Amino acid sequence: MSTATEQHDTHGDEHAEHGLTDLGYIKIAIFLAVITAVEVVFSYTQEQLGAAFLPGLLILMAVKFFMVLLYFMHLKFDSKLFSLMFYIGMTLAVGCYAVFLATLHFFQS
Amino acid sequence: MAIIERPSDEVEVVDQSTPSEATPESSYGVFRRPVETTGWKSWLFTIDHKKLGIMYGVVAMFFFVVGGIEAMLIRLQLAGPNGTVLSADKYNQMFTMHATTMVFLFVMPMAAAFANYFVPLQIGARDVAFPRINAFGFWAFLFGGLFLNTSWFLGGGADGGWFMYAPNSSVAFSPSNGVDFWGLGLQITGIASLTGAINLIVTVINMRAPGMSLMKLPIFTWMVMVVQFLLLFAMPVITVALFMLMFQRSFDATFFTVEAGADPLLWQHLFWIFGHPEVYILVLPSFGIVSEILPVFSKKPLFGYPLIVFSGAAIGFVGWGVWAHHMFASGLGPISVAAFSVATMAIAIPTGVKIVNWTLTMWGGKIKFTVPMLYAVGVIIQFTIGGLSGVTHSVAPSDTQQTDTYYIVAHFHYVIFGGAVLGLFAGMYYWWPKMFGKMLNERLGRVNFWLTIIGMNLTFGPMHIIGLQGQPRRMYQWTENRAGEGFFNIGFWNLVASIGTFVLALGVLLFFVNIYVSHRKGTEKAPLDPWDARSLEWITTNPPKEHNFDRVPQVGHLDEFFHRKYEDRGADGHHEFHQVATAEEVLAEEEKNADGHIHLPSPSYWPILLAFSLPIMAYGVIYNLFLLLGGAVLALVSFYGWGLEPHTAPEEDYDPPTGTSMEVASHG
Amino acid sequence: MSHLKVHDRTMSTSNDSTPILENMSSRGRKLATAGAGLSAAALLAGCATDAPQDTWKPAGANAQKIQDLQWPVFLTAGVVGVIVMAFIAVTVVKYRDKGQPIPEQAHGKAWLEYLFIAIPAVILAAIAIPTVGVVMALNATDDTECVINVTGQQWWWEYDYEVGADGTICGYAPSAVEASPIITSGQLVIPANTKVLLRGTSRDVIHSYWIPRLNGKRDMVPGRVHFLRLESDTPGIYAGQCTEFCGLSHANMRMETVVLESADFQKWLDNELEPYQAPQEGSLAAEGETTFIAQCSRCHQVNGLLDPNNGNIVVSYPDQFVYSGAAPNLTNLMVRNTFAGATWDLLTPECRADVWESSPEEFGDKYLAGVSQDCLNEIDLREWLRNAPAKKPMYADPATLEQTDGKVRGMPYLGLSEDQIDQLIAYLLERK
Amino acid sequence: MADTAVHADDHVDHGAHHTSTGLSNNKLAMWMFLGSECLLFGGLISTYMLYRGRHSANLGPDQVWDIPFTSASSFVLLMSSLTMVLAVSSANRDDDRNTKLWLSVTALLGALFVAGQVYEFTTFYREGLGFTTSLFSSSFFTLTGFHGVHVSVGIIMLMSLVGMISKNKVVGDKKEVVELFGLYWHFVDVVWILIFTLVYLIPA
Repeated sequence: MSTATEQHDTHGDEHAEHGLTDLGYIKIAIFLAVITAVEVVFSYTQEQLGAAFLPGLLILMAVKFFMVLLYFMHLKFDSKLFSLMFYIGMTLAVGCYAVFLATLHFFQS
Repeated sequence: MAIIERPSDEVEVVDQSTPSEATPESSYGVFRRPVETTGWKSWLFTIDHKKLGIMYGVVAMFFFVVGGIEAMLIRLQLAGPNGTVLSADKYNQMFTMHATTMVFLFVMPMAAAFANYFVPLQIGARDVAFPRINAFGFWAFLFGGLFLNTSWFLGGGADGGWFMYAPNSSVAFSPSNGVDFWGLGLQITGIASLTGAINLIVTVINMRAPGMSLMKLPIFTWMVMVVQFLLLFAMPVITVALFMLMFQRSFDATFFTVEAGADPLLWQHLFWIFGHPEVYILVLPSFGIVSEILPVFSKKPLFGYPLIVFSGAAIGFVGWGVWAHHMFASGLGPISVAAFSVATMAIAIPTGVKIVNWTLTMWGGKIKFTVPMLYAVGVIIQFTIGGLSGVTHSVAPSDTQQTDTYYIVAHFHYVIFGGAVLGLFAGMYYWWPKMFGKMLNERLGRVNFWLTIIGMNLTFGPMHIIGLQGQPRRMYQWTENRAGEGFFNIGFWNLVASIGTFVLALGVLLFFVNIYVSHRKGTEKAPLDPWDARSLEWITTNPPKEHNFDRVPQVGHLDEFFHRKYEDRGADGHHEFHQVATAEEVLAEEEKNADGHIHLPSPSYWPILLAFSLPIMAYGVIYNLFLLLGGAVLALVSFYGWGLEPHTAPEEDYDPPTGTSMEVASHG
Repeated sequence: MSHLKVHDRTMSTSNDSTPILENMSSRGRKLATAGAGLSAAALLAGCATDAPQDTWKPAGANAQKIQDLQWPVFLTAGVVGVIVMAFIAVTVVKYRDKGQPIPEQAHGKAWLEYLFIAIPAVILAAIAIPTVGVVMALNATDDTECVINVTGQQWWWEYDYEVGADGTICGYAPSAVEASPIITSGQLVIPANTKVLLRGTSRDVIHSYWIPRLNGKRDMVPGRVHFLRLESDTPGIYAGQCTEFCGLSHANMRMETVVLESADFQKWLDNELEPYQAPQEGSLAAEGETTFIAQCSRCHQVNGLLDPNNGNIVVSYPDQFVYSGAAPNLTNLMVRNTFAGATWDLLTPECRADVWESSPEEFGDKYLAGVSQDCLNEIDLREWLRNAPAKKPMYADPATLEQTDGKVRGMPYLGLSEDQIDQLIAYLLERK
Repeated sequence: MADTAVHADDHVDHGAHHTSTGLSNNKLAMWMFLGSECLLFGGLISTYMLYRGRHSANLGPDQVWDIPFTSASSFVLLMSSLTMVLAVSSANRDDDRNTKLWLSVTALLGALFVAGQVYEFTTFYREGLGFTTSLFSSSFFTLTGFHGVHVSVGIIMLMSLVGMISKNKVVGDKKEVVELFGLYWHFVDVVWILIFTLVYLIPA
């Protein structure tokens, strides 16, 4: 994560469109692979982790999700309009389906 | 890239020397591209948004008649107690197909017709962003609609209601193929809606004439854009539900089988997460049309334009948070019910804003009551009634008395007929001269309007009473035992409603008569600017040329056309508007400065072929999986054909090679 | 708005114009209504009876809560509607094109726009607050005095009165025998002034239980249990109708809730639990019993029925023939006065009117008298026995039963002879 | 269905610079399509969530999952995102050779993932978990099946693109076409990131 941010910072705005260098992408991919590994470790240590298990796993998932979205898919460097299109859909999906599951008492069980 | 102008009389030759980028050399070397501009081929393979718009309109009107006949049969059945016009089975199919037809095959495509035709014109574009996808959308809609209606001849239509609640939609409870046709048909039209939505949003965002900022967009275009966003995000939800229905019915999955542990409310939620935005999908285009017409005939800009834009967007957004108000009686639990009840009330606020601002647009104006204006005012009044009755059942406990009764039928017909359909008719009268170069007869139009208004109020007004007196919906018969006596007698009002349907039908019939009368030989050509209009689509000929505008208009005002015709000569806060130019003069100015390089993409076989593969696959799901495979192969071929096809046909495809009247250019 | 004023229009029989109208047939009255102008119609409204499913005529605490909430909302909506219409009317008249100059091209006034956001917001907030309160009150289950199970299926309702832990049904102990569950259908009988809670579900598709004068509707969903409060202080029959579309014969799925005084409910309870009385030997009814066992008892239970040939208890097994797995229990059919999903009357029109329109004081006795030979509506019952699917559209054609493993979704055609029908009617007449 | 159509079409005024916002029509359309897909996969995931516990005793998620195997195939798909981004990067440098190479590797990794999924499905089937066995299995196969179809369509598209680049048959701006394919491919990967955690790692 930190690698990526540094990469971006060094770029400056005029180069924003270009995204990262190939090396930057490889670093991100390694980072993503490491998180995936941590996730898998999580799933085997559920008992030791206790209450931290579920939120931990969800945070790791979200980190991966946004890393791909922001860097691989260039959303961080691209027009805000693209972000808007995607995030409207994403927000509606998360919002509606969360309420939908809540009314069917999914979160109580 | 080289783009070749279709042969056109209007624009003179420019230079042929502009070099083009490297392009794939010909269509394929196998087929000649369809490049005709007249005759049936010019319609079948067209990618012109105006031709597609007209075809959307024609097909939508056809389905309007189909849905109307279904409605009349329903009302004939219910005119008296224990009606025997239809059997219970046929009646159930009739109301299911009536709703499905009117919603998916009339109101939505009719709005799409106007959106297709006028959005590019209103924003000063030469076509939509993806003309071939546009053509595909139309054909998918047409084939989907026809596919859906072939069920009548193949064992009967769907009989589960347009909401198709599980588990009543399962094979055990609905053994005919009707529900399969319904689900697959809606999938196909859903694909059409989704592609259309992406196309139109991109068009509005990216293809506006210079100077046209988002806050200078004509209001119709704004409302269309909101609707396309709703479609974009609502369609996938119903897609999920329809896929599950298909897996349930055709492949023995158990998504809605209670014995397997399924929850029937799953379907209801998915259906209404789609279904509620769908309501706004139906009415917002008409709101846009009304918001176009009122300023024109009041000679005033739309009152509170930014607020109307904002309220349209707010309706679109809040519309996602209220779906469960269709489910107040379905046992959601008190907390959900209370929350959705309050959210539903909130949506009345932006809706109220529209009504108030429409009225204030007329206030202080110089109102001319032409037929489109009559319809527009009709929308305000009828929709207000529908909106207020809507508020009465946003109150959840009250709704548990009203839901699934005729009160709800009355409510949503005031919204959808009074709001959406009257608005669409307003649009037809308003834009007819633009689309076809002939005026619709005003006098016949007035009779048409009044018969429609009287008919709709006779039909749907009594349903308020019938519903509050406790008559449920979707009953193929009612009995005198439950009819009561006196003023509120259910039988009397049912009869009135049935009579009203025929008045309404007569009104609609007059519309067709009007088309005939107006297009007889020898009727006058419509004036260039018959209404003294305000927006961009009028800065071109009637009907518009194939390339829409000779010069892409430069936009400086919200009501650009008005400001080119009128000038404020007042001073010191005093305003005095004087006409400084006629429409002809404005147009002449544009023509004089015509763009040298106008290019349009060529027609294509692939959209219609790809669309045609869809019903084949759908029949395959119902009857034979090999057919599914055949359809898939056709789809794949079409994809490759499409993907490899250059945007314009090579010169030698034009027949005869018209040489000089073609141009090669890149956009200036 | 005349609707608001006519709450007890049944009481206004002393009105001068009433006698004439009372003598007119219902058809005549309808024609008179149709012919009369609006003022005459309004006058008529004061003297006629509303439909039995009128949603604006509460007869119990729950429906009253809804009524108290909804009439101010309707009133407000009406007033707002009139103001808006008047405003539009004034606008279009005042600003018609009379040759006035082109108006100022003004785009609006901010304060006016905010005002018109604020006004509806305040009105809606005023509606929202009591709405939430009533939603909560109507979903309360902690004050229940009597729980009755209700199960919907295509196309009728079954009621199951459980015996509570204290050995009573809804607080009533049977006089002669030990309490055992009562299973009936069509008409739900409840004691007056009792907070009844229906605990409902469905055996096939979604149905909705709705007695407008007692409460709003509640869907009964297969695989889920939903609750609905019912309560009334006035004895009488309250009509209802299934309101969730439930397939072919949805229109023929009706129900009634019968409210009885405490003493009358006790009588009803005792009667329900009375042991089976076989028909007199050699009578037509006794032949009917044999026919019933041969033709009907596969699906329909009559409690305590013994097979005279072998003395065995006759137990129905509808799950083998009916898709939903149930058929109405006919033990005391003739106490109820409707049949086949409460769609047809067991009483002739005159006798029906006598029971349905009786005063609350007389109602209990008249209802409990059940159906007598003279009052039996033989026409509909015969048609039903002759060919049920022809009378009530049901999913009973063998050709279409493949998907349901040959099981019907309603009563099939039994091919009974006229003699058998005579016997069955004689037998059924004694089921009370 | 629409995805291929979207990428395959181009805009009348090809070239992003002529649009009102200066953004490419195709890219805007692709992002809208992906936004729309959020609601499709959201619906499928929610349905799975609702139904994941509804199965017979010994054929539930906790019994049939093979986490090490799925982790490996998830890793493969994740890496295909890297190769895809390298393809886009090469295309931006007008390096056709490397573009084709990375696109092919991406398609290969995708195919490996799909093969893994096919293997997983057949294993489940042999253990007795068919499509219609339980609500859990129906909703699981529907969700992962939809995802698998998306990956498969992506593979076909990638391979077609490689062919079209070789034969110089790409209609429109090559860089942009590769980028659009990339967006689609990454989105499919992003969906799998959600599925991997929500479906496989969190016990029912």
